[in-house]
Parts: sequence; structure tokens; C-alpha cells
Amino acid sequence: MQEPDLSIEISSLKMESPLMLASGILGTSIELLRRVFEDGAGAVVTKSIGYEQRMGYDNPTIVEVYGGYLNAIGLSNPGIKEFYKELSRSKIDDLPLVVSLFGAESSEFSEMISILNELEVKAYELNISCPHVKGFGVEVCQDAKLVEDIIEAVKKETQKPVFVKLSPNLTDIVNAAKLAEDVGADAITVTNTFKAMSIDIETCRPILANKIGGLSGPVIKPIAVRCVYEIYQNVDIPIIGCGGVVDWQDAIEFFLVGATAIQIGTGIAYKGLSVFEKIKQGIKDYLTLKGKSSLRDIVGLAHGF
Amino acid sequence: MQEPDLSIEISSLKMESPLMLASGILGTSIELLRRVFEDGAGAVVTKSIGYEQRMGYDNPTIVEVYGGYLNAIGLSNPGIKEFYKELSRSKIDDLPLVVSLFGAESSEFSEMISILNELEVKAYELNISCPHVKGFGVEVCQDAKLVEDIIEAVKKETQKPVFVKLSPNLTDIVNAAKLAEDVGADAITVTNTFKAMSIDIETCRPILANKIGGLSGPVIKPIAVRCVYEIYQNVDIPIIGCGGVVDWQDAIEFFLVGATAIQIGTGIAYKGLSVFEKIKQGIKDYLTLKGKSSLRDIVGLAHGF
Amino acid sequence: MVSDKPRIVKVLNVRDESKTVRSLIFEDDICSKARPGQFVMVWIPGVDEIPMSISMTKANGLAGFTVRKVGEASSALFDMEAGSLLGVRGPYGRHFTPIIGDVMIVGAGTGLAPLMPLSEILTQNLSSIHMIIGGKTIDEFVFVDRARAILSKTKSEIIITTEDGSYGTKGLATDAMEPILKEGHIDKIYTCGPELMIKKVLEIAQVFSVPIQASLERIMKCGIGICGSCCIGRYRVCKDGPVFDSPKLEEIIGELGLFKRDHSGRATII
Amino acid sequence: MVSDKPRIVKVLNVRDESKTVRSLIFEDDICSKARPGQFVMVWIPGVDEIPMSISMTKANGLAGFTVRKVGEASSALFDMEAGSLLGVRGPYGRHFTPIIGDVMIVGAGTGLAPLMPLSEILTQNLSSIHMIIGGKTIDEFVFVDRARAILSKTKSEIIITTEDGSYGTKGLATDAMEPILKEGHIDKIYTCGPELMIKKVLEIAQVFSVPIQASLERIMKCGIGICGSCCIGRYRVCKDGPVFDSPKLEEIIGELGLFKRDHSGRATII
Ligand SMILES: Cc1cc2nc3c(=O)[nH]c(=O)nc-3n(C[C@H](O)[C@H](O)[C@H](O)COP(=O)(O)OP(=O)(O)OC[C@H]3O[C@@H](n4cnc5c(N)ncnc54)[C@H](O)[C@@H]3O)c2cc1C
Ligand SMILES: Cc1cc2nc3c(=O)[nH]c(=O)nc-3n(C[C@H](O)[C@H](O)[C@H](O)COP(=O)(O)OP(=O)(O)OC[C@H]3O[C@@H](n4cnc5c(N)ncnc54)[C@H](O)[C@@H]3O)c2cc1C
Ligand SMILES: Cc1cc2nc3c(=O)[nH]c(=O)nc-3n(C[C@H](O)[C@H](O)[C@H](O)COP(=O)(O)O)c2cc1C
Ligand SMILES: Cc1cc2nc3c(=O)[nH]c(=O)nc-3n(C[C@H](O)[C@H](O)[C@H](O)COP(=O)(O)O)c2cc1C
Ligand code: FES
Ligand code: FES
Repeated sequence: MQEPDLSIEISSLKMESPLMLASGILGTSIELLRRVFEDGAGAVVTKSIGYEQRMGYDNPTIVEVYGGYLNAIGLSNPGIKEFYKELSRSKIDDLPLVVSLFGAESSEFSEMISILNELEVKAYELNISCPHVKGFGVEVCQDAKLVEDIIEAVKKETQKPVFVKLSPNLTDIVNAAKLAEDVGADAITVTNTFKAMSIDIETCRPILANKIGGLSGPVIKPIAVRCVYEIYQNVDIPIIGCGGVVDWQDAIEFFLVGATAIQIGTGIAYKGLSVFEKIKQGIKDYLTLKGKSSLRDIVGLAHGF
Repeated sequence: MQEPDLSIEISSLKMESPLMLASGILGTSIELLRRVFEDGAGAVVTKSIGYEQRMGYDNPTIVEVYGGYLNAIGLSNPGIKEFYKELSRSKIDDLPLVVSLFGAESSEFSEMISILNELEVKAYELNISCPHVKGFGVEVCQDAKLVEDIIEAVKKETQKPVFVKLSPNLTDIVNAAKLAEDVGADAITVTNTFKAMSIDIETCRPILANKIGGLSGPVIKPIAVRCVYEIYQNVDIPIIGCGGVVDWQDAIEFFLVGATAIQIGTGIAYKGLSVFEKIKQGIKDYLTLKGKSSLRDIVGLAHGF
Repeated sequence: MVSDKPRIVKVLNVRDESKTVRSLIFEDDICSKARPGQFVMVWIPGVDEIPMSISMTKANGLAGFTVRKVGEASSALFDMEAGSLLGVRGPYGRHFTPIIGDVMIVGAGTGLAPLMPLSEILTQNLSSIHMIIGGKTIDEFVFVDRARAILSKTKSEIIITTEDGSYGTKGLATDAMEPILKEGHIDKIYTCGPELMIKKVLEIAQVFSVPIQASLERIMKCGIGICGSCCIGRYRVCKDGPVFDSPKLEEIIGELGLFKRDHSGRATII
Repeated sequence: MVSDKPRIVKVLNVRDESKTVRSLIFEDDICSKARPGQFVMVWIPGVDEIPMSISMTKANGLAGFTVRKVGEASSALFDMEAGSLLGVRGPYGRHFTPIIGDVMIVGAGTGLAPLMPLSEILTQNLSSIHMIIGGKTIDEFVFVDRARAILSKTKSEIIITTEDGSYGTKGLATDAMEPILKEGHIDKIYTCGPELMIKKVLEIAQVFSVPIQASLERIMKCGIGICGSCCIGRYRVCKDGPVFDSPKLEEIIGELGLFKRDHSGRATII
């Protein structure tokens, strides 16, 4: 039998593998992004970039909890102009590169895109859902009018696919997804991290310098899977599942509930960069066992019941 | 040194220990509730009772996931009149019994309370946050006017303490807590479970008969701790922390962020009914080590930083 | 620790035990190590999840349960063929504790399911078994041949009773207890079957001061001792049972054979 | 697996190494098993969390690091007394791989911290060490006595260099390399210290075709290879380093000693 086909397309973004590097994970330098691509990612998303440089929060910015990690990096980034230089340092036309952007208003987004437009960026992901930075994250996600403005502004500025990354810290993530689709998003990425906290009981203090951070890793998978499931029943654009994928079994769960692609972040903390190749192999074996010739054949199957 | 004092009061409810049995866990029969009390719980909360009998969802109603459990019991309950009989079967005046109630409108709540009023129930907990039953859960929590009506109606019907149990499936749990306080709630219980899902990749279907269920256990602890932390900074009434307490260390985290008491549910699946005594001992040892004579001395300490 | 998530297993073999009873055999290492009296939660995808006693364990990783066609879920199981997929989680609960000595076993219908692996261990221990199998009529007997084979290994006896006299002695299984107990050599009684039978067994055992172990049934949802749906008195059948000793059975005698709870938790007459 | 949550440890002992450098010793079984070159993320509650090389490990569960007072976090560590509480997570990263043979060690300042436990293992392995310790002036030397004690166990030598000639030979540490390398018996070079020195060591080693291992520093946030803040070329100092072999060092020569990234990820001149 032939090897099952794992290639997918999200709008004009073509990927050999449905496994993407999630934003904020190693996405600081173009060399690291390329390395992750070479290690088996179908596409790589940069760290979220804002208009101005941000140093982010003080350390500790990360702490492990049972079954996951909390982070409060604080959207540290060199600012869009510096990041433009970063991307210009080498040829990137062969790299399935997605640039993640954050901002507080639509004009910031369109300015950032106009700066990057001449580069061979393959798609944009709008991070309107960072849980621990005031003004840039969940607040944006919550404000329907703002979300609309941002997406419309971005779509006006670029022909490239635009993914909208949503927050699970919303009562109604389905509505947010529908809204994004309505105003032209090409795909929905779900989910970002959950607002959470870890206290050190010896010193009686929050461990993260920012006190509150975002929860990622295996612990959030059942919630992320549910988000994808619900959104799949309500929107037609592709869904990129994200949250707690560590093993191929996790990935399959996401495909079955309707994800077209998957992003991996914290999985790298558990399995290293080989996580992409390992999961890819697991998916292939699974498809072979199930007699499927293409990954597309299993997307959304869990909705048949 | 004297043993540290673990007794607490929430309005008129006096408890020898700050560890309560969470609603829906073993709270079906008065004998089981008493047993849990005898096994070391400071108070016990019944399964959530509604006006009418409900059979709940079909099995599977529960499934384990990494670091927690998903359940979709579906608010099965014998109905308030039958439950009145259940509570009348034996003397309960010595039992720190909290009755959990759910309903879709305020009149249901007040009727239920009027039925129970003559019994020696010590407090009520209003479950307006079940994540997986349409019309009774998160929907209620989300509707500010309805929450207000329910709490007001209940407070009119009874002098006993009223706890309001909130859902973490809300964008802004702090607002919900503030609202509950404003209209007279005596305490806030946070949190209920998170809407989540588990897919069996062999059969490609959701495992729970109801497909979506509520996530509980260690996985939700960092989120629940964050909810308590945020609410503590915004309300003055006591907070009952709930979510993922399995060890005494978990309990201490909740106290440090401001919980006056703690509820334990899924912890029983991991540790059995001895979980109450074990955690109680752990808290005592911790207080002794820290030179504190009373549990009250550590409540909220994490806010000092 | 074993996860409480269903493990998907393939039915390898289906064995007819009677017109309405079948045994399903599957491969699962964990279940093959179940102790007699333990049960599994069996997930029939798209249908239901119900508790089933393990009726058979083999050293080579095989296990089985035995189902009587009753309602939707048990019928779906009954209709399964080799190759069908099931989920199992468990084994759960307290098991029978086999002794070395002279024992009595009283069973009826699929209540015999957990008593078969128990008998195997008892005869390996060289215990003598007085096994009483009761039924309404000749058609509904299961496991009689299997029991004979097991019991042939030690000085044991099988007594069959039917209410209509169509097979063995006419009468109730419990009627056959007294003559044996009077001889005074029974060290322990094991029983499983209809709850009224169990109650009667307990009462007779009390008269002769013989300790008993009985396996009970209640509605199960979680199977792991947290939901409370299987409660009987202050106990959870899934966790404190399903096998109970005399002292606990005496504690719950007020409910035994009298009332149980439905899926809503409402007490109903048995 | 060890959790990436800080373990709270108590400082047992503080040792002055120089006017601006101190070693903090604490009890932590996991750290006491660190390999030379590995580092820990040290949480100073209320201040910061910074990476520190393990400079000492003892069989009895003790470990230590050595800090130079530089900015806020290192000063807070420097000012800690016995009894203070710290959080540590790790040890993280790739360690030096000790060989058996004739080795050269080139270090300066607190760069010597990881080179001390390395030297201990090397001399246990009976390797000969040619240790070059460089500094600007006599005041800032640390670990010289400790190094002498360690090196006394095998046929080894210590060469001290200062830029102002106030101690040992006048010149740079790297100036002292060539005469020894020319003799042709050095099997491996280990180095840690200012990045420009490391770069120079690499270049000299290339000339003599001697393999080197160097420990690098970059801004660290996660310490576990996911945040990307410590990147140098295609590598993560925390996970692919901090100890790098010659081939990898050659790959990143374009960044080495030239630029690094600040907390925002922006590239800045070193
Ligand atoms: C510990 C234990 C071991 C059991 N072992 C066996 C066995 O080995 N073989 C066998 O045939 N049966 C066994 N049963 C009974 C079995 O679980 C089912 O109750 C029975 O098969 C009928 O189920 P049904 O859904 O097909 O029938 P239905 O008509 O749907 O239900 C009939 C009755 O079965 C009971 N029932 C239904 N669902 C459940 C449930 N989730 N948990 C418990 N009872 C339920 C209720 O009393 C119900 O009224 C056992 C039960 C328990 C508690
Ligand atoms: C693997 C590794 C091992 C190290 N081992 C030692 C050691 O054994 N002894 C020692 O004294 N120092 C060591 N350092 C350096 C140490 O982590 C600090 O950078 C240094 O102590 C100054 O920190 P500061 O915050 O006090 O100074 P600041 O004035 O706040 O910062 C000075 C400079 O330190 C660096 N720095 C600050 N924060 C970090 C951070 N989170 N991660 C990395 N660099 C940072 C930056 O370059 C910054 O510009 C090591 C660094 C790394 C990466
Ligand atoms: C250290 C860290 C940094 C992150 N930074 C970003 C970011 O800059 N932008 C963003 O959209 N998401 C960010 N995330 C969220 C991840 O992209 C991802 O949505 C989340 O971690 C859930 O996936 P996971 O469980 O696979 O990690 C970050 C996550 C982590 C752990
Ligand atoms: C099986 C099960 C049934 C539950 N039923 C109820 C219920 O009826 N009413 C309610 O308010 N919460 C119910 N809950 C939620 C718990 O009371 C608790 O809020 C939640 O499980 C988080 O706490 P834990 O992690 O300690 O279990 C239920 C939880 C479980 C696991
Ligand atoms: S079935 Fe849930 S407690 Fe027994
Ligand atoms: S510090 Fe985060 S990747 Fe190295």
C-alpha cells in the first residue's frame, strides 16, 4: 500500500504535514524556525510580534504544573521593524512561514502587515487571545467590534491567508469563531492558553513574576478538543487545533473532531523537537491501519455519531 | 504546641474542618453523606437537586483523561419532593449538610427551598454553572439578570447561608462573583467543571454518551486557583475553592489565594474517602511548621506580594 | 495505575450458554488478572456502558463475561459477534476471598458468572464445594457443565433446584441449604443472584452462624466510587462491593431485596 | 522525570570567593547529581530567576553555584545569607564530556564555575590538565586555590594571566595556549568565560585541530528549550547547550562574540 497522504492546504498555504509549530515556541529567530521546519513541522508560526518592542515580563516566566506548563512571557518581541530585519536576513521563500501578530487596534495590525508585505511570508495568524497581557489578549477577543475591525483591516492589507487565534477564556468561543469567519478569516486557530496560576506554598507567593499566566500542555487538551468540535459544527473555514498535543493519539483526536491542521507547543518540552516526526509517523501508521489513504478522510469523523 | 485550629465559619455554617464534599460526589443518599462527614469532611454538599426528577444522561457518563475526569452525569436527581423524603428518613440536625440546587428560573429555586425549609439543612449552594446541561448551567451563569433574580428569590425564602457556585466557562468570573455578592450571596464556590471532550480514536467517537462533559481533577487546579485569586481581590464574602484538590499541598494553594474552605470531588477517585483525613493532617502539619495557630492566618497570604 | 478510560478490545469468541445467555471472550491483560467477583464497565459504543462480572480469566491474557439478554444494552452485547469492538474499564471492586475448607456456593442465573472463577480457585485450594444452583425452570440454567468439570477436582457436589421441578430437586435454591448446613462442616458461603435469594441466604447463614460473601448489583455510572449512584446504605456497590461480607450485609439488611435506586437516584421497590 | 517547578531549598552556607563573587551551597539531591556544565534556573522570590552553572556537587546531596554581583538578581543572590530560601529547577542542558588524556582548560571569572567540577572528574580519570586562568587584574580571581588542590592529584599545571601583569604572566589567557598546543599532546580543550575569549579559544584550537567544548550564555526564560529566548544560530543554549562542541561552535561563529539577543529577542552587539 502507498503511504497515506498527510499534505493539507489551508487557503493558499500548502503543507506537507499537518503539524505546525505553535506561536511563541522557539519562534524568535529565523534559524530556529527553519530548524523546526527541517525537523518535520509542516509550517512554523513565529512568536507574536507587536508594533513596538516589548521586553516581556520578568522571570520566572514559566513554571511546570501537573500535566502542563504555565507561562507569562508577556509578548516579549523586538517590534515589527526589527522583526522585518530578522526575516530579511535570509531567503525564506521555501519556508512555510506564518507570522503571528498582536496589537490593540486594527491600525497596528495593518501597519505591521504593510511592513511585512513584500516578504515571502505565507500566512498571518492574529493573536487576539493572549491570556495574560492586558489590552492585547482576551480583551480584544471579547470585543466583537474590535475583532471585526482588525480582521477587516488585515484582509484589506493582504491577500495572504489570515488565521484568527481564539482564546478559550471566552464563554462562547463558537460565536467568536463565527464572527471571524463572517468577516473573512481563512482559518481559526484554537486554542491559546488558559488563565491560570501556581502558588509556591513554602514562600506563599505566586511563582510567576506576573502572578497569572497561561496554562498549556496535556491538561488543556480535552477543553481544546471540545472547542474544535463545537466550532466545526458552526463554521466552514478550516480549524487549526492547538492545545496539549504530545503524542500522535492526541493529534488524531483533534482531526476526528474536525481540525485540518494541528499546532504543537508545549509538546516540545516533553518530547523535544523529534515530536513532529514521531507524531507524523504515528498518524501514518494509524491511517494505514484504518485503511485510509489520506488524512483528509478522517477529519471530522467524530461528528458522525 | 497546641494543634492548629482548622475550624471555620461561613456565615452561620460552622465547620470543624475546612474540607467539604463537593456537589455531585456521593451526594445521592443521606447515609453516604453522613459517612463522608464521619470520614472527615467538615461539611457535605448534596448532589444538585432540581424541581423535577431527571434520569440524567446515558452511560458512559464518566471517563478518565490525563490528570482528570470528564463527567456528563446530566444532573440526574430524584426531584425535590423525593429528595425531601430522602432527607427526612433520619435525623440530620448534627450533620453540616449543604443542599445543592439547580433550576432554570428563580421560582423553581424558591419553591424547592420552601419545601426543604423545615428540615435542618445548614446551607444552600446554588449550582448555576453545570457545564453540560442546556438551560440549567452556564446559560444561567451568563445571564446577569437571571442570576440576580435567583439569588434574591432564594434569600427571600431562607435565612440560611446561600453559596453561589460559579462556572469557569465564563469570560469574566470576577464580574459574576461581584454580582452574586451584591445581591446577597453569603459565599462563592469556584469552580464547577470545564466543558471538555474525549474521543476514542479506535471507534472515532466521543466517549461520553452526551459527547461533551465537565472536566474535573488536578488538571483544572491552576485555573481554579487563579479564579479564587481574582475573586478574592474583588469580593468580601468568603470563597469556597474547588477544583483538583487531591493533596494537602493543593489545599494550601487555595487557602493562600484566599479560599476560606475547600471542596473535594474527584480527589476521592484518586485517594478514596481517606482523602479528607489525609489532607487535614497535612494542613495541620504545615501550619505547625509555619508556626501558625489557625488556618485563618494563612488565608489570602499570596496577595501580599 | 490503570486508567479509567475504556480500553478498546475485540471480541474473539462468543459462546452460547443458553438461549438468552452468552459469554464474550476478549483479549485484555488487565482483565485477565481480575479476581473473582470483580467487574468491568463494558462500553458498547453508541449504546450504553454497563457493569459485567468477569466470568472467566485465562493465563494467556484472555478474559470473558457472561451476559443475559435483558434490555437494550445487554441485548446489544448478546448480539455481538467475534470481531466486534467493545470498551472495557476496570476490573473494579472488591472480590470474593477464597478460603481453604468446606464451602457452600449458592447461585442462580448469571449470578453464577463470578462464582465460576471463584470455584476454580477454591478447587485449586483443594476446598470442597457444595454448590447449589437454582432456577425457575430447566431452560435457564447456565454453567452447569462447567461447574461439574471444576468441581470434579475435589470432593464436591452440585445440587440443582427448579421451582417447577423440571430439573433437579423441586424448590428454591435456598431450600437446599439447611440439610447441608446442619451437618456443621461449612466454613463459608458464597452467593450471587437475585437479591431476594441473597437475602434468604444471609438469613439462613445467620441461623447457622456461617460467614457469607455476597455479590450485589446496583445501577452504576462511574464504577469508581464517586458518583454515588450505586449506593446501598452507607456503601457503594462499585467500590465497597460488589462483594460484601456478613457484617456489612447485616448493616444494609433494611434495603437488601427491598429497594434500590433508579438512574435518577430515586428509591424504588425491588 | 524531574518537574520544572522550582524546588525550594535553603542556603546552607555562603562562601566568599572574591570581593564580588560568592558561592551558595544548598541541599538538593537532584542538583547534587548534576554533571559539570549543567546549570540551574535559580528563583530569587520577588526578584528574578536566572541561570547559574553548578560549581560544586557533593556525594551527600549538597550542591552549589557561584555568583558574581552584576545586576539586580545576581546582587540579590550575592547578599543572601545562610538560611535564605531559593527556588531551583534543573539541572538543565548538555554537560562537558570529560575524556581521559591530556586536556587544556581555559577560563576566566565565574566562567570557572562549571570548569571546577569538570576538573574534579578529569583528575579522577587521571587526565593531565593544563589550566589557564585569565583575568584583567589580580583582584578578580576566584577558585585558584581550589584549582590547585584539584590539579595536584595528577601531573597538571596552572597558568595565571592578567592583562595588567599584576598576577601571573602579563597578557590574555588565550596567549598562553599556543606554546602548550605546539607540543602537540593536547587532546581536548574546555572553555568558559567571556564570549570573545571563547571565540579566540575556538580559533586557536582550529589552527591546531584540537576539539573544544565551550559553555555559552544567553538570556534564558524557560530553560527547557521552548521559549526561544536563548537562541544562537539554530541552537538553543539551554537545551542544545550550554556546552557546545567545535562543529556547532563553527556553525554559529557568525554570532559568537558578536551579537546576542536582549529580553525582547532583539539582536544587540555584544
Ligand atoms: C456488579 C455488577 C455485575 C453484573 N454482572 C452481570 C453479569 O455478569 N451478567 C449480566 O447479564 N448482568 C450483569 N449485571 C447486570 C447488568 O449490568 C445490567 O444491569 C443488565 O445486563 C441489564 O441491562 P440492560 O441495560 O440491558 O437492561 P435495561 O432494560 O436497560 O435495564 C434493566 C435493569 O438493569 C439495570 N441496569 C441498567 N443499567 C445499569 C447500569 N449502568 N448499572 C447497573 N445496572 C443497570 C437496572 O436495574 C435496570 O432497571 C451486573 C450488574 C452489576 C452491578
Ligand atoms: C547557562 C548559564 C550559566 C550561567 N552561570 C553563571 C554563573 O555560574 N555565575 C554567574 O555569576 N553568572 C552566571 N550566568 C549569568 C547569570 O545568569 C546572569 O546573567 C548574571 O548573574 C547577571 O544577572 P543580573 O540579572 O544580576 O544582571 P542584570 O544587570 O539584570 O543583567 C545583566 C546581563 O545579564 C544577562 N541576564 C539577565 N537575565 C538573564 C537571564 N534570565 N538569563 C541569562 N542571562 C541573563 C543579560 O545579558 C543582561 O544584560 C550564567 C548564564 C547562563 C546562561
Ligand atoms: C512559552 C509559551 C509562549 C507562548 N507565546 C505565544 C505567543 O506569543 N503567541 C501566541 O499566539 N501564543 C503563544 N503561546 C500559546 C501557544 O501558541 C499555544 O496556543 C498554547 O501553548 C497551547 O498549545 P500547547 O499545549 O501545544 O502548548 C505560548 C505558549 C507557551 C507555552
Ligand atoms: C461525577 C461528578 C458529578 C458532579 N455533579 C455535580 C452536581 O451535581 N452539581 C454541582 O454543582 N457540581 C457537580 N460536579 C462538580 C464538582 O462539584 C466540582 O465542582 C468539580 O468536580 C471540580 O472539583 P474536583 O476537581 O475536586 O472534582 C460534579 C463532578 C463530578 C466529577
Ligand atoms: S457507580 Fe459511581 S459510586 Fe458506584
Ligand atoms: S531559555 Fe527558553 S529556549 Fe532556552
